[in-house]
Amino acid sequence: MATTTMAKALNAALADAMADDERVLVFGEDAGQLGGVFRITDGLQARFGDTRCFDTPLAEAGIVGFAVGLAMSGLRPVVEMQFDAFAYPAFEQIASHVAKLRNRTRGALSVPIVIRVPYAGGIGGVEHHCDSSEAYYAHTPGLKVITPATVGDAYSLLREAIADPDPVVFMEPKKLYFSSAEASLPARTEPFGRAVVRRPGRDATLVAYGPAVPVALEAAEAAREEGWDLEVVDVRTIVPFDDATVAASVRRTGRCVVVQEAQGFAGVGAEIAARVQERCFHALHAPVLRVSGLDIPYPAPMLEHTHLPGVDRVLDAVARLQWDDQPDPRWLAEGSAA
Amino acid sequence: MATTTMAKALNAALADAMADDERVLVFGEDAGQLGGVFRITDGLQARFGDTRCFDTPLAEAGIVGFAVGLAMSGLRPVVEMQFDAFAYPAFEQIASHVAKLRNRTRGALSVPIVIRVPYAGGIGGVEHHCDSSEAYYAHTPGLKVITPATVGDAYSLLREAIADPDPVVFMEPKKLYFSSAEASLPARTEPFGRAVVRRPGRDATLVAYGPAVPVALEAAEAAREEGWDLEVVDVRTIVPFDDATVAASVRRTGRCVVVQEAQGFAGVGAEIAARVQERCFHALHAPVLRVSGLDIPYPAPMLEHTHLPGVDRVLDAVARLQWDDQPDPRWLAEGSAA
Amino acid sequence: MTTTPQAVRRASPRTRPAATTPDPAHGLLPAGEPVRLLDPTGTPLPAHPDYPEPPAEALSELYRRMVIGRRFDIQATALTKQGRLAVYPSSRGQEACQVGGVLALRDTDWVFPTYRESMALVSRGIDPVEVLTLLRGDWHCGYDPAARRTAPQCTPLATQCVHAAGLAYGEAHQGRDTVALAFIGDGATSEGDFHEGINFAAVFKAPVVYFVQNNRYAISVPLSRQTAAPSLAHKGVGYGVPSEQVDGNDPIAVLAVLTRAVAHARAGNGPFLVEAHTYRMEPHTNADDATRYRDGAEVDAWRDRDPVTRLETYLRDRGVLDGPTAAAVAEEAEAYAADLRARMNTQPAVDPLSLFDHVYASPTPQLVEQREQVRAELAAARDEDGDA
Amino acid sequence: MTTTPQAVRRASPRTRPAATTPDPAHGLLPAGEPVRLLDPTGTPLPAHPDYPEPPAEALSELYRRMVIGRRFDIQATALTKQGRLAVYPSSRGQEACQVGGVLALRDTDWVFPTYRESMALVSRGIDPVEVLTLLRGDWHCGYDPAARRTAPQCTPLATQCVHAAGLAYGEAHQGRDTVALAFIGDGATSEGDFHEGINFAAVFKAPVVYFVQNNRYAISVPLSRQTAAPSLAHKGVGYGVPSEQVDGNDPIAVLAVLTRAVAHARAGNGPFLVEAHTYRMEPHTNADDATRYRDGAEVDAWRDRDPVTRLETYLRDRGVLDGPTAAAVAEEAEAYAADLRARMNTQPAVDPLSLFDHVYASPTPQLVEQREQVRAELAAARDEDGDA
Ligand SMILES: Cc1ncc(C[n+]2csc(CCOP(=O)(O)OP(=O)(O)O)c2C)c(N)n1
Ligand SMILES: Cc1ncc(C[n+]2csc(CCOP(=O)(O)OP(=O)(O)O)c2C)c(N)n1
Ligand SMILES: [Mg+2]
Ligand SMILES: [Mg+2]
Repeated sequence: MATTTMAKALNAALADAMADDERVLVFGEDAGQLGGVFRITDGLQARFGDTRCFDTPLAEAGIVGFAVGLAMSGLRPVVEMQFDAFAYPAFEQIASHVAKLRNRTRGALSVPIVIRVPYAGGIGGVEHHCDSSEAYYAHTPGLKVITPATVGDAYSLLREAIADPDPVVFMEPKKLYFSSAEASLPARTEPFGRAVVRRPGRDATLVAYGPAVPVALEAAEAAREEGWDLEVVDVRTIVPFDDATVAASVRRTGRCVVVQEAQGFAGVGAEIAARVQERCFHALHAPVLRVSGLDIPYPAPMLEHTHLPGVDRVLDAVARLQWDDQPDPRWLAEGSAA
Repeated sequence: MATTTMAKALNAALADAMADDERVLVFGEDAGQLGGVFRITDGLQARFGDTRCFDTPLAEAGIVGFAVGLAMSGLRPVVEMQFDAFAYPAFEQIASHVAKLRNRTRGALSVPIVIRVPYAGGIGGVEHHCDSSEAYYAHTPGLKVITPATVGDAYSLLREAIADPDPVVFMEPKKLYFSSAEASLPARTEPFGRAVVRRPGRDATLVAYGPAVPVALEAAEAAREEGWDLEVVDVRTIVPFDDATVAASVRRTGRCVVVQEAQGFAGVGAEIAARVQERCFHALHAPVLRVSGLDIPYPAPMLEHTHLPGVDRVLDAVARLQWDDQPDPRWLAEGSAA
Repeated sequence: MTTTPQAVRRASPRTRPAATTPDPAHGLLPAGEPVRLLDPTGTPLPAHPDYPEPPAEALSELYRRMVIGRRFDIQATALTKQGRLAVYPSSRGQEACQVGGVLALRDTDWVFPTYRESMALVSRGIDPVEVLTLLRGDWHCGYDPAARRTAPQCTPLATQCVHAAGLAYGEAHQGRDTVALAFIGDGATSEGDFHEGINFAAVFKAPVVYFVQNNRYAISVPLSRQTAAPSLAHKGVGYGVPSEQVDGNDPIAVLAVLTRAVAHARAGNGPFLVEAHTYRMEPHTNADDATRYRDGAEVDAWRDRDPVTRLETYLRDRGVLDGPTAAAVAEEAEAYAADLRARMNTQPAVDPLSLFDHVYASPTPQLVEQREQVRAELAAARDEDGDA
Repeated sequence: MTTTPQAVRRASPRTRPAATTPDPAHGLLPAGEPVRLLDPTGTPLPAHPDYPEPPAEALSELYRRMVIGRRFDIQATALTKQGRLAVYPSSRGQEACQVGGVLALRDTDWVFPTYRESMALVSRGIDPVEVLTLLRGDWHCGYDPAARRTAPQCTPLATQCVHAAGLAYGEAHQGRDTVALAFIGDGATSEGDFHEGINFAAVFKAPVVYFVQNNRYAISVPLSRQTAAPSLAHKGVGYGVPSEQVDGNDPIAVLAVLTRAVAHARAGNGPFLVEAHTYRMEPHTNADDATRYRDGAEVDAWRDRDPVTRLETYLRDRGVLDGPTAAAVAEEAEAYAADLRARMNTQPAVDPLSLFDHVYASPTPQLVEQREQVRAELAAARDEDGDA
């Protein structure tokens, strides 16, 4: 097995999809000759020509809406948003058309579009370049929302996204683009809709996705010293969500911490926490806790490490999971407990 | 006390704010001479002139961005988005500027803008006219997100929103616009950041906001027949959220159902459920359950009653709160309980 | 890639270019006046140098469809008053545009309509009951867009402009000579998506005709609050797109201008922008009160330019239309309306469980769960009804 | 409100209007060629009928600030290589625009810059350390926008165009004669917000100058993928906004055209659109590899039109600039750079707890809770450091 990076795996997935299916078109700002600012589309224009991989005007609603039209003509567009916050101009096209066209037409039109969004921070990026925007899409029925955390998943999930009959918002954790791993491509990993236990453990479950997965794994490693054996579940596909795998893990361990990089309020982690306690209430020894980014606009590079949930913040949460079966005093702080 | 409607209360709040502070400008599509498609701005142009209440070109990013500029010049713009889904074109202006300007400039610039969004359904509206979009805003740090459910709150919260130093997304449940109630205006109700117990009860807490509040109240009334005494908490201000009031209620009752009209996945109700179980774990006899709209695009008028969470769906959830202290079998269905 | 700096390439260093430099906007600006082939009363104007009159058969067909279209519109308005439709945006007064627009196309072309285009869609041959599905409220889009090559009627303003660009480019990319016609209102040209859509079409030379029906209002917002431009057609040059204004109540001119615009696009020259000056005679929708923002005199002035009467007068004067033919068309229109009325008379049956069918190609586990919940609720409700 | 239908009012019924109808686009279209007062070598062209040369003192000041601006830019690039800045988008080659733009303004006017305008901001007198705060990464905007009447540098493309319209309208509404100058790049004109912003400004007659620096690339995307228009200035007419093209490497022409544009706006005539044809000599930012999309010959051709040399040659030829003055300016620029270097040499101290200060006017209970958590984390980390 060779060593490769997530960026290269994504590039290979695009190339292989284009080679296999001439209906696949790849485009966006700088996606053509430059190969994208992260080089994810590197070499595609040279190999497949500039009618299959090309630059567009700087207009994100335009890019997504153009993809809608292309899909209506029978093509399979894969578009690149340059950074998370720069997909916001396309929000109406995504929420009112991409997500709804199949539904509006009783299935007569489908919109097999992939919208690739490099997201989240940890790269020292300046403002507007590090937003975690997955919750906006996950809250929008009709979209599938996928986020790989490993090199193999990057390849496999992107291939699946392109082949999928539904629109997929494909969230790429940009801080993982250039971390390398052993992987042989083409890889086939678990399909859409399946979460994966990345590390088995008995004492508590860390549920994480995208950029938070390596943090959770590192925390699980560090937790050994404290005597905790933590299981780590990688969500992989936020929509559709894999309740079975997550609930099974939490029922086994009896404790759960959800880890996400995004600001916490009304995020995906809230959904996961709500689902887990709905489904595993009687198995839980403690409330489901959440570790997330702060509820602030993504900060400047010199302050991002304070914002980002790191190993310590995860371990702090694990420590609050009532190992001695004493309730955390803060749950009793206000009002009277029943 | 006279009988009035939420629409009239909102209109009065705008008029009074304009009379009190000449920096207040009101504008949007059809906001001028027509008085808005819901007549919320009725009469304002005639009374205050067309430089203080006016129509704009049809461009929502334009409307919100124009308001940003006006706020920079020292004015206090109140803008109307015609319907929920028609605010999506403004999403970038809202998420990247309105929400962040104070933060980006270390407080040197503030953006005291009110963005009024008539939202949610129940009015037989055709597609794109009934979205529940509050979660998008609630997930965006820097925005306050407010939603009145009573005539008095409509007046009082809107006045407070206009006076607030921060940007406020003011979500108006359009199905409540023309329901009337006794109210004497100008009303002053509880301030921003406070939830209110609309109906006291001992057995379980229904937490609801906006269009779901009347549903929760009706359900509480109907629950009496089943022998349940339900408390209803009206959230009122989604951001900032009133943990104290909600947690105190749930600690008293030991059971909680969150009711929202929006599609459920990663919505505000998920946040509330997650927060409540975090804070009240040891007081809970059952998991916090959620009742919401289905995870589908808002349906056509003839099907909306199936989508909308009604009294029956709320009562079904209440029934699942383990009154006999037997776990709901579905929580044990998959995997093994600890 | 250009290697010479444009600013340098363009001018010689020592002499100021004379005012006679070829105008780079040449061929892109619209004429200063809307194209018109008939005067407001239906009398023909002198032949237009650029726009020959369409053949007589086309004009007869235009007339026939306009009469049916108007009758349909009146019927739909009546159905709304009876509570059969949730809402109806009438296009009465805009018949020349609604019908002229689709008549300029082939069946293999695509139409991108707005909520206003119900008349255009029935004129394209789509079953009126299917057209009215959206407004009746039993589902969103009632026809099969792929089969009818007609996008769902678009409500989020101007968003269809971008779809049209993508569709047209996609068709060309696959070697088909499809043209896309995107309808849009005057107000919607202010939206960013109009700009992005026409620009994409121009940059990618996509065969799209953007057809602005400037009916002078966006609900209540008058044109003066929408633009300060000499005309909306003057936006074309800023995208390198040729454009034209036309009298939108002159059916012959509309058909002539659109025919040329479609030919331009089909020939591979990229998009074309047409602005038709017209007027909606009815309120924005039945829910609107137009007296709040426009006076009767204005409406009356436009009544005098009625496009149906105007075409009828002309065709009668030219001898293309005689009394019996006109009567036959009127009869056909009546029958059309009667059939529609009858078929709209029954409440459509909609299965609540179908809500879960088309969110994704196949429902997610979460939707399966929710479907079961709804199924149980419905069963419980039936039981209760049974008990009562 | 207009009560006569426009389409009818405009033409007489029986005669086809002659080709001599007054052109409605008159006064709105840009000249076919960019305005230029100096040839590429710095030799003056014959006097321009519309654009008189600015006074000599203004040109000396223009020169001085351009020299300092360039030196600043070189210094910032060097600081980036040393790791002192997270990223730096250079505007070398665009000095005429960066400096000419702000020189045309009064202190009471507002500037709406993009990420590219660091040079413009230092030219406006903002402390360079404050300007570089964003790019250094200790906070977002380092200067006080209200005090400096300069919006934070804007990254979301074209969004500032709308803010400028609002600000300018708001100032006028309050009786002040402020002009807003919005910088924007060629690529960003494709965004919907450019369209919406300039249209709002036009409809509300807001005193805004939209100043497009067309440097022919948007990162790697060439102008040909951005527009098919004869020029970006040709977009103005579609909004009813007068517009002009200018040679963006001719500092005198840039200042002359902008001076007139600002006067137009200040006089209450609404917005004005200027497109400057220029070139960025450096990559998009230090992170960019420009050799991937443009060749050396193209860059070299533009090097021959260096705006600083061009102005210097002209001023020396005219006797406005002599050797000692030029040396003094160079020295001032060196001192400016040295001071910047020294002050950027230390790592700024940023308090992590300040993260919670400016999310809202006062923190929400949730933020207070999170601040306590972070405070505890920091204390724990300090303890651990102490232990180690
Ligand atoms: C993005 C968006 N904003 C607002 C609306 C609400 N709306 C529906 S129709 C309309 C007026 C449109 O006017 P115009 O484009 O002139 O078309 P017309 O209705 O006159 O045919 C408005 C504001 C919408 N549908 N979409
Ligand atoms: C809405 C949005 N989309 C994409 C980007 C990413 N981006 C930053 S600069 C840039 C190129 C802009 O080109 P241009 O407008 O020509 O200005 P220039 O950089 O040449 O000065 C792009 C695509 C962004 N900042 N905002
Ligand atoms: Mg209109
Ligand atoms: Mg550029």
